[in-house]
This record gives sequence, C-alpha cells and structure tokens, in this order.
Amino acid sequence: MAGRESRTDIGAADVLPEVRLVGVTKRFGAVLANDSISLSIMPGRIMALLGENGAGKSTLMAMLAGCFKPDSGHIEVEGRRVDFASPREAIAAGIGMVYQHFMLVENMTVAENVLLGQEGGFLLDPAAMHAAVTELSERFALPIDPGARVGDLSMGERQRVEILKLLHRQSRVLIFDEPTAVLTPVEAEALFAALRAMSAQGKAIVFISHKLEEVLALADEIAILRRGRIEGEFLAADVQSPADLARRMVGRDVVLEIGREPMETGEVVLDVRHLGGPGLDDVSLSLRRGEILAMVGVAGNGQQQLVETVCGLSRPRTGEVELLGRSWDDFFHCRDWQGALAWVPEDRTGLATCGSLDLTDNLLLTTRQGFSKGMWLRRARAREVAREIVRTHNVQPGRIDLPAWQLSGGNLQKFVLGRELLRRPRLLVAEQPTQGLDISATEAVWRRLLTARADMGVLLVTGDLTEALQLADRVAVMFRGRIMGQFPTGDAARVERIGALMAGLSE
Amino acid sequence: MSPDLIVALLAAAVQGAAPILFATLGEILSEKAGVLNLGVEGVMAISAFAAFFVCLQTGSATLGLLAGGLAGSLMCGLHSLVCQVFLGNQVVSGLALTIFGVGLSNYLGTPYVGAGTVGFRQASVPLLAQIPWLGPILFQQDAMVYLGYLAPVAVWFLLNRTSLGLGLRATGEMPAAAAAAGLNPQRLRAFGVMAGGFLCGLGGAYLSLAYTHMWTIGLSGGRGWVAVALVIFAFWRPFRAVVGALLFGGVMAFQLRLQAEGTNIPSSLLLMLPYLLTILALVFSAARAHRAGRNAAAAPAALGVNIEPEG
Amino acid sequence: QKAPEKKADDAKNGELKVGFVYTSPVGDAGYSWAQDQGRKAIEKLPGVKTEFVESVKEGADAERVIENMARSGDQLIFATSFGFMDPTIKVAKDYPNVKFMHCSGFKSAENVDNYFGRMYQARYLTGMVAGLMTKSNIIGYVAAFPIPEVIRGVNAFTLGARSVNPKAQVRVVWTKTWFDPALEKDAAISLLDVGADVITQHQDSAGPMEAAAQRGKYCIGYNSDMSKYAPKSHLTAAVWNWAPMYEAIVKEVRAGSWKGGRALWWGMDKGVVDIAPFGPMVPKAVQDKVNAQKALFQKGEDKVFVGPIKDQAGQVKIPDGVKAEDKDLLGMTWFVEGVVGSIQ
Amino acid sequence: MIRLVVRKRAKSLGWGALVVYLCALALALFICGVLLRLSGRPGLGGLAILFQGAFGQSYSLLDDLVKAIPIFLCSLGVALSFRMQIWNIGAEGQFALGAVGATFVALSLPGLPWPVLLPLMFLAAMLAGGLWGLIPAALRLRLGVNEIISSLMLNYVGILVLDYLVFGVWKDPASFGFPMTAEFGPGGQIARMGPTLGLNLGKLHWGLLACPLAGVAYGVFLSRTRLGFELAACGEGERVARYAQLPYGFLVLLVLGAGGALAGLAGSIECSATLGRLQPTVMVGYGYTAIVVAWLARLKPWPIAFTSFLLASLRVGVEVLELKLQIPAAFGQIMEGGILLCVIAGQFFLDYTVSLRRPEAPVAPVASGASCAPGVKEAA
Ligand SMILES: Nc1ncnc2c1ncn2[C@@H]1O[C@H](COP(=O)(O)OP(=O)(O)OP(=O)(O)O)[C@@H](O)[C@H]1O
Ligand SMILES: Nc1ncnc2c1ncn2[C@@H]1O[C@H](COP(=O)(O)OP(=O)(O)OP(=O)(O)O)[C@@H](O)[C@H]1O
Ligand SMILES: [Mg+2]
Ligand SMILES: [Mg+2]
Repeated sequence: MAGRESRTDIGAADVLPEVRLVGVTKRFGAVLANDSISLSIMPGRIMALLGENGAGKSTLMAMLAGCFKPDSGHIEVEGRRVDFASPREAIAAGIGMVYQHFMLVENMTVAENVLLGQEGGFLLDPAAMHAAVTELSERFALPIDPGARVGDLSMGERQRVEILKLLHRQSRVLIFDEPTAVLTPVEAEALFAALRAMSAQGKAIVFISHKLEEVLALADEIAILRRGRIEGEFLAADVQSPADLARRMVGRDVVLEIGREPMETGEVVLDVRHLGGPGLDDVSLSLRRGEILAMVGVAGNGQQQLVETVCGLSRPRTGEVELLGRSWDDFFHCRDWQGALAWVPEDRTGLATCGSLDLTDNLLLTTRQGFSKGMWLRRARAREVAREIVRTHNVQPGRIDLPAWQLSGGNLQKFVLGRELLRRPRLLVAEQPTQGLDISATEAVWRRLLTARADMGVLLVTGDLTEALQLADRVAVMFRGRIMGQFPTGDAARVERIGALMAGLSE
Repeated sequence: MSPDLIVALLAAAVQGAAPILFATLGEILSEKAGVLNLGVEGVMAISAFAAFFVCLQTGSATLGLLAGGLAGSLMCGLHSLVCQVFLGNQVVSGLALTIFGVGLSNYLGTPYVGAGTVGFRQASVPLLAQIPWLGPILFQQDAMVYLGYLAPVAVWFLLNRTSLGLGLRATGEMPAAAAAAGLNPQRLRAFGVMAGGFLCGLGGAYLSLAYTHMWTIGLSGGRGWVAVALVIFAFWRPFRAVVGALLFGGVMAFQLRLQAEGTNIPSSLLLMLPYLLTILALVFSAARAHRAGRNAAAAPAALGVNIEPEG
Repeated sequence: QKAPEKKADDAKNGELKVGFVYTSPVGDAGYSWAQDQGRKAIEKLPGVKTEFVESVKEGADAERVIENMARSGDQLIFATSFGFMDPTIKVAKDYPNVKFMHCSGFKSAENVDNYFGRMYQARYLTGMVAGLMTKSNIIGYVAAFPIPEVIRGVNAFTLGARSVNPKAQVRVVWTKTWFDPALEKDAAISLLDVGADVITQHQDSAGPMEAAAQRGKYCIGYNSDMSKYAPKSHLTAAVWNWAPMYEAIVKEVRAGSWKGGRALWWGMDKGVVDIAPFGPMVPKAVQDKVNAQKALFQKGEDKVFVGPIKDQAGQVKIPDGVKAEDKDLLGMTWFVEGVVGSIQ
Repeated sequence: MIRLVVRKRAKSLGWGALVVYLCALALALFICGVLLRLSGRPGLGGLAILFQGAFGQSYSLLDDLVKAIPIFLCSLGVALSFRMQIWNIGAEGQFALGAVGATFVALSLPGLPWPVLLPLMFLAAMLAGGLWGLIPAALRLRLGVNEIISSLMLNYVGILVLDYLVFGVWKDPASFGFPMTAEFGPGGQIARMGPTLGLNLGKLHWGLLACPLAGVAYGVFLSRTRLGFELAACGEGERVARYAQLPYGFLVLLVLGAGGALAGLAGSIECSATLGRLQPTVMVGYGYTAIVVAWLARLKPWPIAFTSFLLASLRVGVEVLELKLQIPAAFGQIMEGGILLCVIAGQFFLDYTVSLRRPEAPVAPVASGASCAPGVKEAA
C-alpha cells in the first residue's frame, strides 16, 4: 500500500490551514461513516477526496457544510473552533458546497437562485438582483443569463449557477461533490479552468470524484478515504499513473482497461432512419446484435428524445424506427415483455426502481408478465428469482426483503441490470449505467454489459468518454439533435476529434 | 335583466367573492410553501366563531377580525404540527382538520347560535361611491371588502418582492435547496401555513362579521373547499385568484337572482351551477396550463411532500 | 323481547319521562328552538322529566336514537320533524307501550299520533301585513324546500296578501337548506334586487331579516319573534307556540285518555300558532285589519283555503265556495295565482 | 442540550403498531374527557357512558355493525384509489348515485321477487356509482384536472341530482308531496336477519354479506393478482408507470370506477335495507367518514373493517352520550377529528424512530439541516 505521507511536508509550514477537521467521527446507526478523521484544507490549493462508494466522503463534507454535526471531534476555521448548527453558519464562516445533486430551484430564475438566502434586505429589487449576478458572472468569466429559468438550463450552466452562488457568498472554501458526474468533457474542462482560476485567487478547493484521470489532472493533493478512515494523503505529483492511484484507493490492483474482445455481429436489432421530431434532427443509426454503440454528447442534445422514441414512450414524428425487424407501431403495439427490449434508465432511484417496494416487487416491476398465471401473480417464484439475482450479481447486503431505498446506488444498479438481463432482451438501452458508481462497481457493470452483448445489441448513452471508449464498438456523437459523426472506436484519428464534435464542430 | 339588476348582481358578486378570496389567498401562501391544506373549511368555521365571539364580547369588530385571523393561524399551526413534526399525510391531516374545526366551532358556538353582533356594516367610500356603475359595485361595500382589494396585492408583494417570499417559494419548490442556502425550510413552511391560516381566518371572520353579523352552525357552507379548488384555477397566482373568486361569487348571486326573477328551472339544477362551474374552471385552467407550458401553471414542485428528517 | 327496560318505580312515582328528537341544534332560534320551548314548558310540570337529542340525521340514525329513547324508558316520545316519520313508525311497532307523537307527517299507528299546527293561518295574517305594507307590490319569500308544508305557507301568505292588495305578487327563491344564514341572506338580497320591499321566509336563520334591515326594507319573521335582528324592519312574524299542545298531550297521557292513530292539527284557536307583536312602523289601520281576521281564526273560523282559488296558470284548483280538505292541504304541490317562481 | 434524532425505520414495527394506535386513541379520548370536564360534565363518567353506549349491550353491537356496513364499503372504495395515490374524495356523491341507480331499478320493476330484483338493483347501483367515479378519472386523464377537487365538487352535484329526482319526477304521489319515492316492493328491500341461527340478530340485515365479499375481493386483488400489483406500483408515480409499462390510465379508470361501484353498492344497501325507499335523508356523510377510515387503517382490508366498526360505534356511543348528558351533537365531530389527528400524528412512530442523543454528540435537529444532506432524493 502506498503513500502515508504526513501532511506537514506539503505546503509551506507558515501557511495556516483554512479549515481543519480534528478527529471527526460520525455514525449513522450501525454504520461508522467517518472514523476520527483529521484533515487540513489549505488556501490556494485543490484537494481531491477519493474513495469507493460509501467510503464517507459526502458525509465528511456535509459536516463541513453544516448539514450534519460530528458525533465527536470538531472543525476549526482559520484556527478557531467552530460548531455549525446549520448550513447558514457554515456559509457565514466562508464554507460553500456544490452538492452532488444540484441544490437549485428549477422554477426560479438564475438570479433568484444565486441570491437565495443572501438577498441582503427584506425587500427585493429584481433589477438590482440581475445586475449583481451579471456583474458577478462577468467578473469571474462565468457567462449566464440571470433572468433564465434554471429548469431550462443545461447541466453545465446549472453548475455555473452553483459556483456563482458560492462566489457571491465569498466562500473561501469551496467543496464540489462529484461535480463532473453530469458534465460532458467540454463542460468539465470549463469547470476545471474555473476551479484553477479560483484556486489561484487563494480559495481552498475540495473536490470529490471517482474519475481518476481528472483527479490527476486537477488536484494538488489527494486524500483517500476507505470505510470511513483516511487511508492516505499525498501530493498528486507523487502518483505515477491512474492505475497507481486506483491501487492506492481500492487496496488492490484494479484493471482499468477491460479487455474487449471483438465479437461476431449478428442481425440488425435497431434501425433508425431519418428520425425527426422535437429535439431530433434526421437521426440515422443502426445496431446489430453483438455490438455496443455509444451515444455520446452533452446532456440535452437529443439523447433523451432518442431514448424515449426507441423505448416506446413517444412515437416517431418523421422517419422510421425499426426494432428487431419490426416497425415501431408494430413492435410497440403488441410488445413482447421478454426477448425484445430492455431499458436501464439514468434515474436509478426514481424510475428504474421504487424506493418503498422491496426487491421482489422491484423485480416484478418490469418482469411481472413472467411471474403471472392468468390474472394471478406468483410471488413465491419471483422471490426465488430475486434471490438468485442478488446472489449472482453480488448485490449487497444480500437480502430481498429490504425496501429499495435502503440499497446503495451501486448495488441497486447491479440489481437493475440483473433484472433487465433476466428478460433476455435482444436490444438493451443503457443510460449512464455507471454514473456515481465507484471503480469496483463500475467494473462489475462494465463486465456485465460486455458479456451481455453476445446475445443483444446495446445502445449505450453516456456522457463519460472513458466509458464509451472502453465499452463501445462504435461511437456516435450527438449535438443539437443531430448525429455529428459515427465511427468505430478503433479509428484513433476520429476518436481524437470527439470533443470537437460534441461541441458542434463538424468533421 | 335591467342595468340596475346587473349592477346589483355585480355588487353581490363582489361581496360573495370576498370570503372566498381571503381563503384562496391564504391557501396560496400555504401551498407556495409546499403545504397542501385541505382544512380550509374547518379553519373558516373556527375563525368565523372566534371573530364573532370576540366581537360580541368586546363590541369591537376590528378585534373580532384579529381574533378570526389568529384562530385561523392556530388551527393551521395544528396542521403544521401534524405534517411537519409528525410527518402526517397532508391530505388526510387537512380532512381531519376540517372535521375537527367544524365540530369544535359548533360545540363552542352552540350557546351563541342566533345571537347578533355589530360587525362591519356597509361603509361607502366618499366620492368613489358616486361613480356611476363602478361606485355601487365596488365602493358601497363594507370595510372588509376594501381590505379584500388590498389583500391580493399584499400577497403578491410578499411572494415576489420580499426575501421572505423568495425563501417561501424556494421551500415549496425544493426544501433541500432552501436548506442548503442557509434557510430553515421547516420554519418557512410553518410561516407560510400559519400566515395562510391568518388569511383563511379573515375569510371566516368575514362570514360572521360582515356577511351575516351572527354566528351559526355551518356558516362556512363549503366555501373553504371552493377556495382550495380556486387555488388550482388561479395557477397559484394572487391576481388570478381574484378572477376565480369573482366568478364563483357571481354565479352564486346569479342563480339566486334567476330564481327571484321567476324562472321555471328546478332549483336543484340551479344550485348545481357553482359546483359545475368550479369543475369547468378547472378544466379551463388545465387547458390554459397546457397552452401556457407546464411551468407557468404548475403546482409548487414539493407541494404535499413532507420534509423527511435525516441524520 | 323488546319490552322497554322501564324502571317500574318510575311509573309508580307517576313520573313521566318524555323524549324529544330534533333535526337541528336547539340553539338556532328556529324550528327546533321553538319545539324546545314546548319541551321546557312541559318540563316545568310536576313529575315530568324530559330529555332530547339534537341534530339527529333523518334516516337510519333517527331510528336508533328513537329506539334508544324507548329502551331507556321514555314513555312519550316527540319526533319533531317530517323525516322522522318512517323511523318512528318502525320503532313504534317494537315498543307498543310507548306513545309516539310525530310532527308534520301523514302516518299514524296504534301508538303513534301525528300532529302539526295550522301555521298557514299565521302565514295568511302575515301575508295581509305584507300586502298592506308593500309599495312595489313585490314581496320576497325565501323558502327552504319545496315540500307541502312550505308550499302551503307560501300559498296562504299569498292569499292573505292578495286579499287586501290584489296587485301583490310573491316571489319565491328556494335555498334547499333549512339553515344557511349566508345563503339565505344572499337569497333575500336577490329578492330585494328585483324590487321586493317586504321579505319573509320559511327558514330557520335570521339571514333574510338581516338583509332587509340592511336595505331599509321590511321583513316578516318565522318560527319566533325575530324583531331583535331587525328592530326597524320587523313588521311581525309567524310564530310557533307548542306549549299548549304539549301540555295537553302530557295531560292526556297522565289521564290515560291518549289514543293512537290520530291526526292532531291545531290552529290559532288553540294557540299553537300566532303572530308576533307588530313593529312600531305598522300603522294602526293595518293592525286593526289584521287583528280582525286574527279574531276570526281564534274563533275557529278558518277560511284561508276556500275557493275560488286559482293556480299559477290561472286554472281553478279549488272551486267557488269549496273548502279544501286537510288531506289536500297536507299534499299541496301547486302554487296559487300571484306566486312567481318554480314549484321545484 | 439533549436533542431528538429521528430516523426512518428499516423494519416495520409489527405488533408494536397496535401499541402506537392504542396510545393515540387514548390520547384523543383523554382530550375528549378533558373537554367534557371543562363543560361541567363528568369526564371519566362520560367516557364510560360512551363506551357503554357503543358496546354495552348486544343491540348496541348490532347497531354498530349496521352502521359500519356502508362505511366499510365506501372505505374500501376510496382505499383502492388511495393505494395508487389517486385522491378520490367523491365517495359521497358516488353513494348518492348508487342509491339513485338502485331506486331506478326498484321503481321500474317493482313486482320482481328479491332473488332477481336485489341483484339487479346492486348492479345498477354499482354501474351508476362507478360511472360517477369515472368522471373525475376521465377529467384527470384527458385534461389533467385535479381529482381531489373534481370528485369533491361532484359530491355536491350528485346529491343535488338525487334531490332533483326525489323532489321531482320520482316523488311518490302517495307521499303528500313530501320528497320521497314510493316504498320499494318487498322484493326490493333487503331483509333484516332477525332471529337467525339461534341468535337474535335484530336489525342487522343481510346487506352485511356484501362486506366480507368485497373485503376478500379487495385483499386478494391487491396481494395476489397481477393487476393488483400493478396498481400498487403505480402508486409510485406516473413516470415509473410509463417506464414499467404499467397500464396507468386504465388503472386510474379502474380504481375510480371500482371505488365508485363500491360506494354505489353501499348507497343501494343503505337505501334498500334501512329506508326501503329513496329519500334525501339517505345522505348522512358516510362518504367522508370512509376517507378517514381508509387512512386510519392504512388502506389494509382487515384494519379497514376494524376501523369502520370502531368509528360506527363511536357514533352510536356519542348518541347515547348526547342523550344521557345532553351534550351538543358537535361533540361527536370533535371526537372524530381529534382521534384522526392523534392517530395521523401517531403513525409517525410506525415509520420513524426517535432517539435521544447525548449532549456531547449533537446532530442536526429534526427540523432542518437534514434535508441538505447529499444524495437526498429530490423532493418531488
Ligand atoms: N436516508 C438514509 N437513511 C438511512 N440510510 C441511508 C440513507 N441514505 C443512504 N443510506 C444508507 O447508505 C448506504 C449507502 O447509500 P449511498 O446512496 O450513499 O450509496 P453510495 O455510498 O453512493 O454507494 P454506491 O456505490 O453503491 O452508490 C445504503 O446502504 C443505505 O442503507
Ligand atoms: N443519511 C444517512 N443515513 C444513514 N446512513 C448514511 C447516511 N448517509 C450516509 N450514510 C452511510 O454513511 C456511509 C458514507 O456515506 P457517504 O455518502 O459519505 O459516502 P460517499 O463516500 O460520499 O459515497 P459516494 O462515493 O457514493 O458518494 C455510507 O456507507 C452510508 O452507509
Ligand atoms: Mg457521495
Ligand atoms: Mg453514491
């Protein structure tokens, strides 16, 4: 196991840490989320916090932001001990956080969101609010329309709003929880530039991510959490490679490259020809059994509409869609629940599963046809199968009578994948299948998808280029509802240009 | 109908609209903060009694009005307690509040049934009352109706031009975001519910202080429910609430005048009109909402969803 | 099996337990309040104990309440509303030893009398007052439900008004409620808006009185003297006075002369109905005229529904010189000429 | 300072739930006792009279049962739609329409014997109530009209429809103009059980049989059938329904239609068994009580049966209380509302645990903070 350098040899000794966590411990019932953690956060530096899912990163940062209180231990800001009773006090102390799920009110304007809780007076002056936000966005080069409704913005723009919130509050410590999970490479690059700029102005930045490359590209120093403990703290410069970092994090060697064997392709399972409609513009693609086609692009460029059309939620307006050799109308008119189409949606907790139902019922959610006889439901049989999925896919904690909300994201995703594959689909649509998952969970999901493609064609919609290149046989880049380019992942020259294509620069 | 009768009809519509308007505005405040309060009917009943009782004891209509508002706030505080602290289902808690409020007001009020009180009497506004047409319709009313002219403006101002209103709206849309911004969503909700309760209370007080000048059992007569319906019709906007309340008051006044004029339509059918109109108004507003785009007319995103504890 | 668990000593003491069932709260100054005055009158009699249940829903609940009274040893039970008719008859069958009095219905039995008062006589008198006092010749009538009792009242009132003022017209607004002060007030205002200058009512709240007072127009109350709600407008009121009847019935029961199967319909001659004292604005001449007619009623001369009487369409319903039978009055479902409004 | 920590229960409380309910009930009764004391009547004694009146005699138990029948049926109906988060407040109107439907058949075919006429009446009632329930369903599906309000407004309309018929075309010529239809023929009236199986069942009527039938059907449908499962899953929202291809629209129609049919059935039974004719007085608010019952019972069939009985006996007991202590009728409403509020609040303890945190380890208060935890589900 590498790296247990002491903190003192990083940075100049005379610089006071902006924030210090001293022996902070936090329990959730039986779970020890943070186990006497001590950490110093320095001004003008970017610290990356790494760790597997459930390692305790978010919990630790939430305590900094005043959401939770430590069970024991304490927090020091500029050397003074503080005791945050609410986020308001943390904000006042100069600590700001961009949460994993944006804390933005979609139905309000950018200006209202930025100034929420910071209006500085009882009466509001909309014109002055706009002016303040405009000024702020110009000063920090984060262009945004202060009058726009947040719900109409792209994810990248929303993140800009979150950052503006922190800047407006003049936070000196900025915490970002998995900020790139929903961003495209282009947006992520813009974010990194902004982070570097802010760090240059002396702000302390903490940055949580599962993407090792970006950690190495951005961070000055890295702290690793495992099961609630600090397992390592070192300079980014000391890390040799992503593989090295992954080993330090997981505690074993991790295969970052998944061997993707080329596979015989079979019959065409999805054929989209000149598909048009709201958000879509002349989309054509085809997918065969045995291959994975990755749709990459900035979120909101028509992927949603494409998926909804392919999955039968909206009828194609113009053009044709053929599934398994049948026309769209024909296919969805009397749709086979198995041996046909399966869909792993992006929203794991709200759409793919029902939080209050147990795993058996969640299994039944999309496969109830397989467990019914006439009008009757065969729950006993479903229970057996659910148990089977839990075992074969290693879904923790391995019980089927738990409501889904008690499962972690990664385990839930493994369960969903198991459920959908149970239906032996010949076409699988997977949206952001590893978003928010840690490396080992990601690895498991990737392996499942790769083996599954033997029997099916997989349409992989992802914002994660690494994932696309690791898994897909072909990549299609979407921009404003159009496919900007489509090519095999082996075509190194064109793969180089994916970033440009995503930004709308044609080949 | 003669012009005089039309003026009389509109004047009656304005008066009939006033209690509903207060209640609708109150419910808007509550719902903007994310709390669905189906107990308006019970709240109005209690406040009608409280207002009447205080007015009877003190002889002051203004004190009665205040008492009505406060009683409304207290009742809604109960709803707050059940939903925010005990995380009870808002729909059911509201229904319980209606049963409880109507029952309690009837119980406490039984000895006072039929007693009269001073309350608010018609008080024409000098000069304005002389304007032809408009004068008799708008300015030959009682003081509470004039208060009713101000209320929508005040609610609109509170929601859109104050930081409190901004926080309130944020809480109704996404309490987590409000919390992350350093606000206290629970407190904001409680404020929204109880301030809304105050307005509903004014609506109740109107019934006993200005409408009938007495308290009796069943005084709210379904107006609370109509108010809840009008919130949806109004797209949660104070000024549209005025339109809704006037429409409802107008239809009620219209059907009675149709009878007084001597129609042969059975009264059962005429009495259906207001309820059918409410449904129609909802259909109409649903169509409008469809045209205006979802966001313009959508309910606050976190409406009816309790803030779960964590940690 | 269902003999009342009457305590033997009750009967020995000669104590008479009497139960009253009301549809609405007794505090409402309306119909049940008037009934309750009757109860209070007999409670003052030596050896009489009374109890009551108010706000009883007229249906299955009524049957249970009445039966509970019979079970708990009430020997005489007054069911004071029309809707209690079937439940009373049903319970009476199971409790042959208990005496039942049902008000305003049309069924009786071995141990059930039905009873009512000739309120239409008082209505006729108040109609005369209205007819003499109106200037616009439009009189507003706020009415609850289109049932014979109410229709009869409207008709008698109209006949009274037109007997002194043939141009008078009575406009009816139905509220479909006995008791909703706000709605009743609204209804009265709508009548004032169409030109009525006298308002009367067959409702239990004083809402219509309020409306008239507010507009400075006249009003005529019902059930009890409502002058306190509108001192400057209240001309008079058609009022109930159940005490004489209830006292007489208690006396009958005591004496053992009570019989079932009767229809007791008492009028002004026996004092069950009356009109309230005139307001100061009623001229002496009007008072005299009305009092003269009242004296006739008190003598037992009842000529309210004596032909020729035409209906709204102008067809003769009661031929010249014929006096309508009680049966016809009990089932009256048409308006007399001079009433403007729907019969439903 | 000691703080309370609230967490969601991972495991259901099981029999502990009973304790929670009993405590909530006791609290509500305690408050009522205090109210009685305040109005100068014996508090504890009053509660004893209440209890005695509700359960003290065999006939009071039978009265409770009779009154519980319509409440139970209406309650099953609304529970069905609450299961999928459709807020059907319209049982009252559906009840009215059911009574109308049954009356239509009873008046049109007066001579038929009961084995033919009664089933026809029930069928018509369920059809009428069901169709009335379908109106808010259709409005919601087609036009997005909120079903809480539309079903509520239809209550008023439904009752006025009943009024219109009874005051108008269906008025019995022999009723002297009073608002009531002619009495149904003997074939149209559900008989009382009277002495049955060696027991004197008095006023209890055979309409009771509908309850176990409907209850079992409800339970089996929800727990054993595919459609029942789909219904529960639809309760998670329209989006999930679309993803899982649940027949959402069909189920909305089904629950409102079936709920209306059950309420309609209750209306016809009430009409036929206790009145023997249609009268406006058939409407006494069972449709609203049903909502209360459904929620108290958490939409489960056995608890619904139990709660219907309890609420019915509360009403029966309160009547006796009124008679004995001469308290105003509104007291019953206060008790009902109070019990409901206490139980709703008490149900909190079924889903959450509360524990004390030692002073040195304070945690975010129940009220705030918590919701800004990362990964919190968006409140929607
Ligand atoms: N609100 C909550 N209340 C109680 N326990 C919770 C709550 N949220 C999460 N947990 C517990 O936290 C665990 C992990 O949840 P979380 O969503 O943080 O997963 P994760 O750490 O992201 O892991 P994964 O890699 O699987 O996504 C779950 O097993 C769950 O039991
Ligand atoms: N609200 C909660 N209630 C109960 N347990 C929780 C809660 N939040 C987190 N936990 C537990 O604390 C542990 C740490 O969770 P945390 O969310 O901090 O992990 P993380 O490192 O941020 O994971 P991820 O990488 O998935 O975001 C989890 O394993 C979970 O069991
Ligand atoms: Mg996290
Ligand atoms: Mg996670």
